[in-house]
Amino acid sequence: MSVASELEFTTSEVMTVVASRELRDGMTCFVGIGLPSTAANLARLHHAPRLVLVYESGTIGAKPRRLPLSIGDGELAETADAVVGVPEIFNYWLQGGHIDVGMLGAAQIDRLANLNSTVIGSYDSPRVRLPGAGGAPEIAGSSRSVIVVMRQSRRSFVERLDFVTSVGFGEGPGDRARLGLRGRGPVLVVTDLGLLRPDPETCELVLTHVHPGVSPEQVREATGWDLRVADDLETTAAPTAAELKILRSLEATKGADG
Amino acid sequence: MSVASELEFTTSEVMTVVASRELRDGMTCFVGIGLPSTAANLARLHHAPRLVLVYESGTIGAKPRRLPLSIGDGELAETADAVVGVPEIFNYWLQGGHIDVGMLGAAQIDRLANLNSTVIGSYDSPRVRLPGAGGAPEIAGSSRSVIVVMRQSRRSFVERLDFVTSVGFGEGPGDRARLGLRGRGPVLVVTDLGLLRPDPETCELVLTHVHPGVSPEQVREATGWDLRVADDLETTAAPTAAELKILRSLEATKGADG
Amino acid sequence: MAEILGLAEAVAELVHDGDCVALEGFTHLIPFAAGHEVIRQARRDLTVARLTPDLISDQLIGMGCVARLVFSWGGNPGVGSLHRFRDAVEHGWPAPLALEEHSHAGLTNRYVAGASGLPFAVLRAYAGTDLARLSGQVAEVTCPFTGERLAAVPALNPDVAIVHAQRADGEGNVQLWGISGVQKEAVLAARRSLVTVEEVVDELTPRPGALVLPGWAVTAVAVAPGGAYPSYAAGYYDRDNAFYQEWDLVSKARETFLAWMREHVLEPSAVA
Amino acid sequence: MAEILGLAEAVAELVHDGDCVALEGFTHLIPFAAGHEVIRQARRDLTVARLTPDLISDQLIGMGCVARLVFSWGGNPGVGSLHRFRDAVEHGWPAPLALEEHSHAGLTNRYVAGASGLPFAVLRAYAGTDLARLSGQVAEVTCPFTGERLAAVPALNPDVAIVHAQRADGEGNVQLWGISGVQKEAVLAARRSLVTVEEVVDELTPRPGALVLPGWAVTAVAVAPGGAYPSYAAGYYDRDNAFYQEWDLVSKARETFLAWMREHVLEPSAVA
Repeated sequence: MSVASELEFTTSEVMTVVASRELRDGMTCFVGIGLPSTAANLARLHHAPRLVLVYESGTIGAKPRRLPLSIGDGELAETADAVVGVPEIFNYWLQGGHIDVGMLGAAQIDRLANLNSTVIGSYDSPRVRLPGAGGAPEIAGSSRSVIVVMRQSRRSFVERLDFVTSVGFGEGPGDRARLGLRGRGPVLVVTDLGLLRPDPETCELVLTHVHPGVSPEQVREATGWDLRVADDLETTAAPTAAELKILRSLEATKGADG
Repeated sequence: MSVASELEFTTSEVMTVVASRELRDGMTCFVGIGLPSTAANLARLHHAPRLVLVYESGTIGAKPRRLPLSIGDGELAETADAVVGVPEIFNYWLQGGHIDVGMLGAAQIDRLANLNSTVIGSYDSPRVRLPGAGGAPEIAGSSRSVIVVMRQSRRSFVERLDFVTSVGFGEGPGDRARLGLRGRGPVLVVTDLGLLRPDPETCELVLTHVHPGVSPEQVREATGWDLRVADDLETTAAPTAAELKILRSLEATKGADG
Repeated sequence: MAEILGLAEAVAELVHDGDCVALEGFTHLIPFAAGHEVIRQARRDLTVARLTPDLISDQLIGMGCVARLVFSWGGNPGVGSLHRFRDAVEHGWPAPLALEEHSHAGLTNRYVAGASGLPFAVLRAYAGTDLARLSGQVAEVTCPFTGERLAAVPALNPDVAIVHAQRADGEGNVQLWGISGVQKEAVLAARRSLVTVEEVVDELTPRPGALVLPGWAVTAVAVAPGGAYPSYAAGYYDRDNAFYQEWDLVSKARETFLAWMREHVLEPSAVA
Repeated sequence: MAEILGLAEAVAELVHDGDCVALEGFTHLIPFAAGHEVIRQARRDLTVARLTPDLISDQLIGMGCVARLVFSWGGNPGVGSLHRFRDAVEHGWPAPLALEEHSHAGLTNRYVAGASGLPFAVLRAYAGTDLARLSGQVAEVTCPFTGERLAAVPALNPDVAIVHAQRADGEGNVQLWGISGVQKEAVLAARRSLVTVEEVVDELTPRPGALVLPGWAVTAVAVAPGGAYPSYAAGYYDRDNAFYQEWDLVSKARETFLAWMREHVLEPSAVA
């Protein structure tokens, strides 16, 4: 296997690979479409063959041979252990507490890992109307843990969300319990620049890792608040040749017909 | 076809036949086991080929070729249009308002057609512990109309129930609405002696028909309250040869293996 | 027993101006043919309910049929924005669009309550989000046993539900398999229902994963082969992913959108 | 992934004295073999939850395993009374039996709430009946939108759920078809679950009407061929209706009951 740092990879690839490493064998993962789905399938093919992929379309244990374009591609139903209705997937499987990790993206995140995927600007006359909540609020609420994956910039990592679609840590420690949210919330934010984790005491996101070649100043620069950097800041292991090979062959199948 | 009155039949047969006549083609009928199931299948085979039989086991549109012994015989599932779970049958199909008529039996009935199928005697130290509610309370509450079928005696037609398992007209006019029960309640009580229907104003059960050879005095004698008799008391048409023939061949199949 | 009608006739009979119309199908079995017929018949002032308003909703909105959208995720799945939806929300074109916005779980449970004959449903949701504050559509209830506070959403009982399924028999019994979304709930919650199907067959042979909606619980069935295209009908045809990507371009500008609708929906005979 | 265990081992590991044990199976797929193993292991002080306590419950009660019964209909379906159940309630033999009594809809929705991670469920039920007054198990809630008053029942989350199914694969994925009752809800609501199956197969080929419980949502699977007898397992064997009728005689007197249990359950090797 080549030494990782000698390989070339895109920022999207490093995000996907790093996110996939957090998914361990035997976990149940509630998968959104796009990068989370790619990361989950990479994990399944690379190091977690028994990772259970649950899509909100009702497919439980999907093992797609090609990357789906939507969360409801036929490929997911055909390869799933079980296909259930949408009421069941949300009520029994997610709210019922059977999901280990939910992966979410968003348009904006704040320092307490709350997420906005609804509007940029005011709700009543938005500058950008985004798709909206989908399954995110309950994935954020009821999964045992949450991983957020999104590109980092001052526009997306903001001091104050334009709209709170999904709760990370609310207004701070104790808020999740007060709100009746049963999962422990975001444990990790994966960006194109590095990794952020909540401080165990304040819940504030702290930069714990930078990706190879990225400086902490660059990350602070791309953050809309005064980002804390961990004392023992580390560098993420770059994608390996094996990870990139699987990822690229997966990407090549995206949305392809059977 | 023979003249009905020339035929011999049992009290059980006349109850079943008369009950079956109330079930009309295209209706949806929530069927309990025993006599209601026999009556519903007789109706289906005699005059209502599109009568929809719904059993609480989750079989919708069952068309059994032999009489089931339980509400969950394999025969019911094999011949049904759809088999659904018990939560769905009660929540979507019964509570959701899709049942035209529910047929119920009971150990006791009072003059307002409330039913007891729980205990004889006191609840805490009963003389007879009966099976209990099953689906009856919600069948009584949510079916558009209810037909009660039971043998008539002073022990079963009582001034005061030992326990209210299912509501007919509660304590009188307006009570069903007050209690939030959406169906219109019992429209008919079929006994081995005759037919009783609720008075439109008082909701009290009134004897409207006697079976052939039964006198109104006999029925009053078999009733634990001062039973009102309709001014225009009629006699039910006796079972026809065709009805009896189908009924008897049905009964011969009861609980038989496939 | 469901009536088996022509699609135009069924829409004319069942869908009226001002109705609340649920169009369901979660990525799979989206009722495009029926939606196009609604557009051709120029229905106005509709409240459209749909978990995932996507291309069919974009088309209905852009053609001015929709006054209010009840939804939980409005995008072009895997591609990006819905441009006609955004244009209506951001610029009021062709008409202002009122929004009644939920999470998937919230809107799903509104249908479940509707199908269950209950006035509301209870779920763990909305707490701490701005979604709870958008409308009178979310309230709080307290568990009478534990004292816990939970979210309540009101039942949704559409005037009419429109869904697409693989097939029906002559009695209007409908068989549907694969990803089934909230279609059963939408049909059972609605006052009237229209199911379009790929075909009517003599007998519905049992199939793995299939659910059956009895004909007596459906108002009308209309045959519409290819009626879910460009989404898919498992066992009949695949999703046309290229179409979804192409729609991004077609729908970006009002003019190209209108031209496309004219050519492909309003005057379909012109394109065979 | 579910562990695949021997039946005796599975019951020893999963069912403890004092547990709340849901035994489900609505006429079909009743877990008799597992219930007999509970009797052989002489579990005591159990709370047994079961919509339709029938012969297996009669046996558990008569053998003194059960302190409390959570149920909605206790009879011998199509035959009559459950004599051991009645003897316990009417005469306290072999021990007093506490009852927690519901309607089917009420108890079903207690499982649904349990499976849904909610503390309670809402339904139209109980109003006007004496069932509402029996225990603290029914309360009233008011719809925050319409003001209507409805019944609430508390979630039921058993310590362990035991169900029987047709088959499983080597990963413990369970496939079950035919009348499915509340088995899925009981398993998902419970802290632990045991599924007995007719057989373990290499691959679960899809079947019409089958549901699959993923192995990771089940604690243990045990092979118990004929494990639902004298109830039935669709595709494997029919219900032994004669046995149900015969049970009426066997169970009427304490002595004949005990003799039968000794011969057929406690010392099963004696009868091959």
